[in-house]
Amino acid sequence: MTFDELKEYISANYPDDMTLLDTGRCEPFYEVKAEKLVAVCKRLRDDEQLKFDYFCNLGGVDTGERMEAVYSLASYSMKLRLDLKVILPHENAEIDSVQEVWPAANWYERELWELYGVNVKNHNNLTRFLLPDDWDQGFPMRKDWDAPDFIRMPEL
Amino acid sequence: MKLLKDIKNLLIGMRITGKHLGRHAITIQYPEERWEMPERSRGIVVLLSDKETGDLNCTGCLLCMKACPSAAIFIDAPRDPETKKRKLLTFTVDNALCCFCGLCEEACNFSAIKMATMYEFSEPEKEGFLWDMKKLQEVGLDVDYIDTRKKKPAKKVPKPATDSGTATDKIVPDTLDSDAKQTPPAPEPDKPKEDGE
Amino acid sequence: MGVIKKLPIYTEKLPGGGLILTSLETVINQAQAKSLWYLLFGTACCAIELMCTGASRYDFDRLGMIFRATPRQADLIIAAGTITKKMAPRLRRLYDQMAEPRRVIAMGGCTIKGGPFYYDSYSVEKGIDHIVPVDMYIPGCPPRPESLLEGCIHLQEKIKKQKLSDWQEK
Amino acid sequence: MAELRTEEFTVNMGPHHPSTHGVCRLILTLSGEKVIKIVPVIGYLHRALEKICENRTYAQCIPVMDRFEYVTAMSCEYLFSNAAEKLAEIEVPERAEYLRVIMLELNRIASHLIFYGVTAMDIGALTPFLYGLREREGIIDLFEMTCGQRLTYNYIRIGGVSKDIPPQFEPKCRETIKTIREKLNDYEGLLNENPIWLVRNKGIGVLPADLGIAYGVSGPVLRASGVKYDIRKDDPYSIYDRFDFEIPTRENGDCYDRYLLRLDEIKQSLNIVEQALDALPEGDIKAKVSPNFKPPAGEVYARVENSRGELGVYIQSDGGKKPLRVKMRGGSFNQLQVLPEIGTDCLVADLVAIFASLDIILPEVDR
Repeated sequence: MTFDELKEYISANYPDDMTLLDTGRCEPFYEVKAEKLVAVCKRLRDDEQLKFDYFCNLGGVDTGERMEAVYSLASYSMKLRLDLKVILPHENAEIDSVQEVWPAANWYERELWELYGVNVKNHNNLTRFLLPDDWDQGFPMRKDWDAPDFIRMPEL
Repeated sequence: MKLLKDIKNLLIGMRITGKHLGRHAITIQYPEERWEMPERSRGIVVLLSDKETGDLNCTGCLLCMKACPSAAIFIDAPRDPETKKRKLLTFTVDNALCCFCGLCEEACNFSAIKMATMYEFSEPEKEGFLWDMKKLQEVGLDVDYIDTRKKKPAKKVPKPATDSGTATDKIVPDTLDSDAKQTPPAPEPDKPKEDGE
Repeated sequence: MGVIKKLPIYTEKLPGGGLILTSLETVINQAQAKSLWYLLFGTACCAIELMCTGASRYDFDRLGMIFRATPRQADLIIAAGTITKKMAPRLRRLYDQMAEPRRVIAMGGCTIKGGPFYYDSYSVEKGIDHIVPVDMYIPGCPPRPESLLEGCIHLQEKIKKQKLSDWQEK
Repeated sequence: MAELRTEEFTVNMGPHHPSTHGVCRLILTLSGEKVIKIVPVIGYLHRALEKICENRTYAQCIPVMDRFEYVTAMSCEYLFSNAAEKLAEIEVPERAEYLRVIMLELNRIASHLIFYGVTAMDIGALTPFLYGLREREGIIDLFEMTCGQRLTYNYIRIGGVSKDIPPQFEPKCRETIKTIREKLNDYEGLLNENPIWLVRNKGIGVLPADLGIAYGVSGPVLRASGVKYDIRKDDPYSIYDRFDFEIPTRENGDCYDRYLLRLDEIKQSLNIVEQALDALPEGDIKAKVSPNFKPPAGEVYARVENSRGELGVYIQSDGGKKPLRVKMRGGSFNQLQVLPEIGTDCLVADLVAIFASLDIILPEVDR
């Protein structure tokens, strides 16, 4: 299945759940509403035509005004690639855990919580793991984050 | 049976070891014997001087400072308000911050900065890695390099008697102008903090 | 006998043998300098170069340096790689577990001042000298094996010059 | 006889432990010699590379990417360049692509040689370590000759490569390939049928294919469990579709299979390098990329197959000269996640073998 076929297939089968974003190059990026995320993911995984059983990546993005969570999926058997994007508010962002769909998402979601402060609901072990245990300086990957011993690169 | 098999395996292992028995060792006896460094090898950053006059090739155009990914180069070269030329006052490289990527060398248009093949610079004190212009020039004195900047003045300046000091000055403005377009006011970098503590 | 020739030694032949006299300081310093057993403490990129230095081409053993996996048998920590804020207390603890005389080599830019992670990094310790006292700094990112060897030889020279009276003051 | 009751106790393995390949900490709950629970604690090498990349220009990101996965730094450079090229839609010259493939494959071999040496050293054999690193030096010499550094190359750039190979590269490269081919027999002779090696590795740490898939494991670890998935074939990048090579797979998914699979991969990579050297065209090595490289706003997720599985990067650009967000993904991150699943109910000594055979490298996990 080529990407164009994938786009057609998704627009035919998932018309309400996923909206195509034009920002992705080469590969399609779709926006998914936060409340529908787990259901859509489950459908994508179990779809006989798609079989997105490979959870590649989850990255949080802080654009300054809003938070985004970008899920990169692939399929081992069908050789497909797809990216989903969930747009969240900047403060008090909450997202559902997709752990039950892909167990691999566990650590990626912990990281999302730890570095961006996005609360992941229904996560079995939302604890600190990248930063020191006694870290109390907030969520460092946010754009507006600052700390006394944090030295920014001088603007040259 | 198992014992025989084990002995056989041991012999296979010993055969491989035995093959190396009479061979010459590949170890380099470091302080006496040195690895011949390839020409492109990236060691410490040095400033190059003109082969004839002994002046620094650097014109203070700040390109290397902008290219450096770890901000290890600090240059103070304010623009003269009358002649619009830059005057190089300080050129400091912090070798503790340098990540030896070679981007400064590639950014330089004047054959002024180079990653020399030298690598032996251990120091008992942390402060020893902040190298000023004098030290950088001193280390770079015997570094061999291909001077790429003489081509332009040869076309522009017909006089063969021009010493290279003025020759470099002549090519400064046109390259600098293109640089200045991107950052209209002369960039006056805040001196970065010298120490992390 | 090459080593003995370099020592400040007084030798005299006596019937039935010989007598060698030298200062205690020289003997102790030589012993310390020539058997620096280092702790395998590699955290990042420099660890690969440390491994290369230990392997066949550069061969650390020539300097009397053998790797040890436990701090209790080591005389030297080669801090090879970035030390983050989370790792820093562990480095201190390892240092505390070593027996005197103990020494530290800071290998690579990260351990000197943070290296490429000095700016914009929220989790890298900017230099290990405020965690443990450092005897020798080796610049590079990562340093070549030769740089590391040179740093170790430099450290050996430093050890050979030390005075016993300095140790008492400590 | 009264039944002996053993008290469970907790042991801390790492963060400084020679067999954790860096700075991983495993909190083990033991019952006697048996591991009944593993909790990996990571973050001891969390250097905030992603934050650093956000404050560097695209060209300056490449030296930072070198430090992301330093054992195969070429892959990281390629990955980032590839992602940036996709964003800006840059066409890379033919010769540059061939040079990139040569470097990527040589680096894969170098990485597998490190695996060979270090794994054997963890299990207690020191000779393979010396052998593996000796042959690796030959490859490192090639890199140094080409780009000037031994580990952090900064060679593959956006739009091509930074320098052309020197004239003596090709003969030296062929010679190195020949040497490694010869020495591979030695490697296999030393370990493949070694009884100690077999006892320590065969049937240890079996990763079933469905578990691997659930945890998103990729690369040699997954292929050793029988899943034929390699991004070089299944989602071809660069010019990999032009070369004739096979994707080796194994069935059992234990430590021994993972080890054998990596040796097979070295052979395949050697073939690719040879084919690329034979077909190396003349021409430019770098597309025209302005020094103020500014890709249009957009986002891309690029991925390559490196020696530890899928290496991915997600770049979001807002049209400026610095990326808005760079998210790196390393294969080891998922491999370490699966370790508690396959490592429980084995002996502590076996855990060392499992950890080594997964070939986890910590900067990829912590970033």
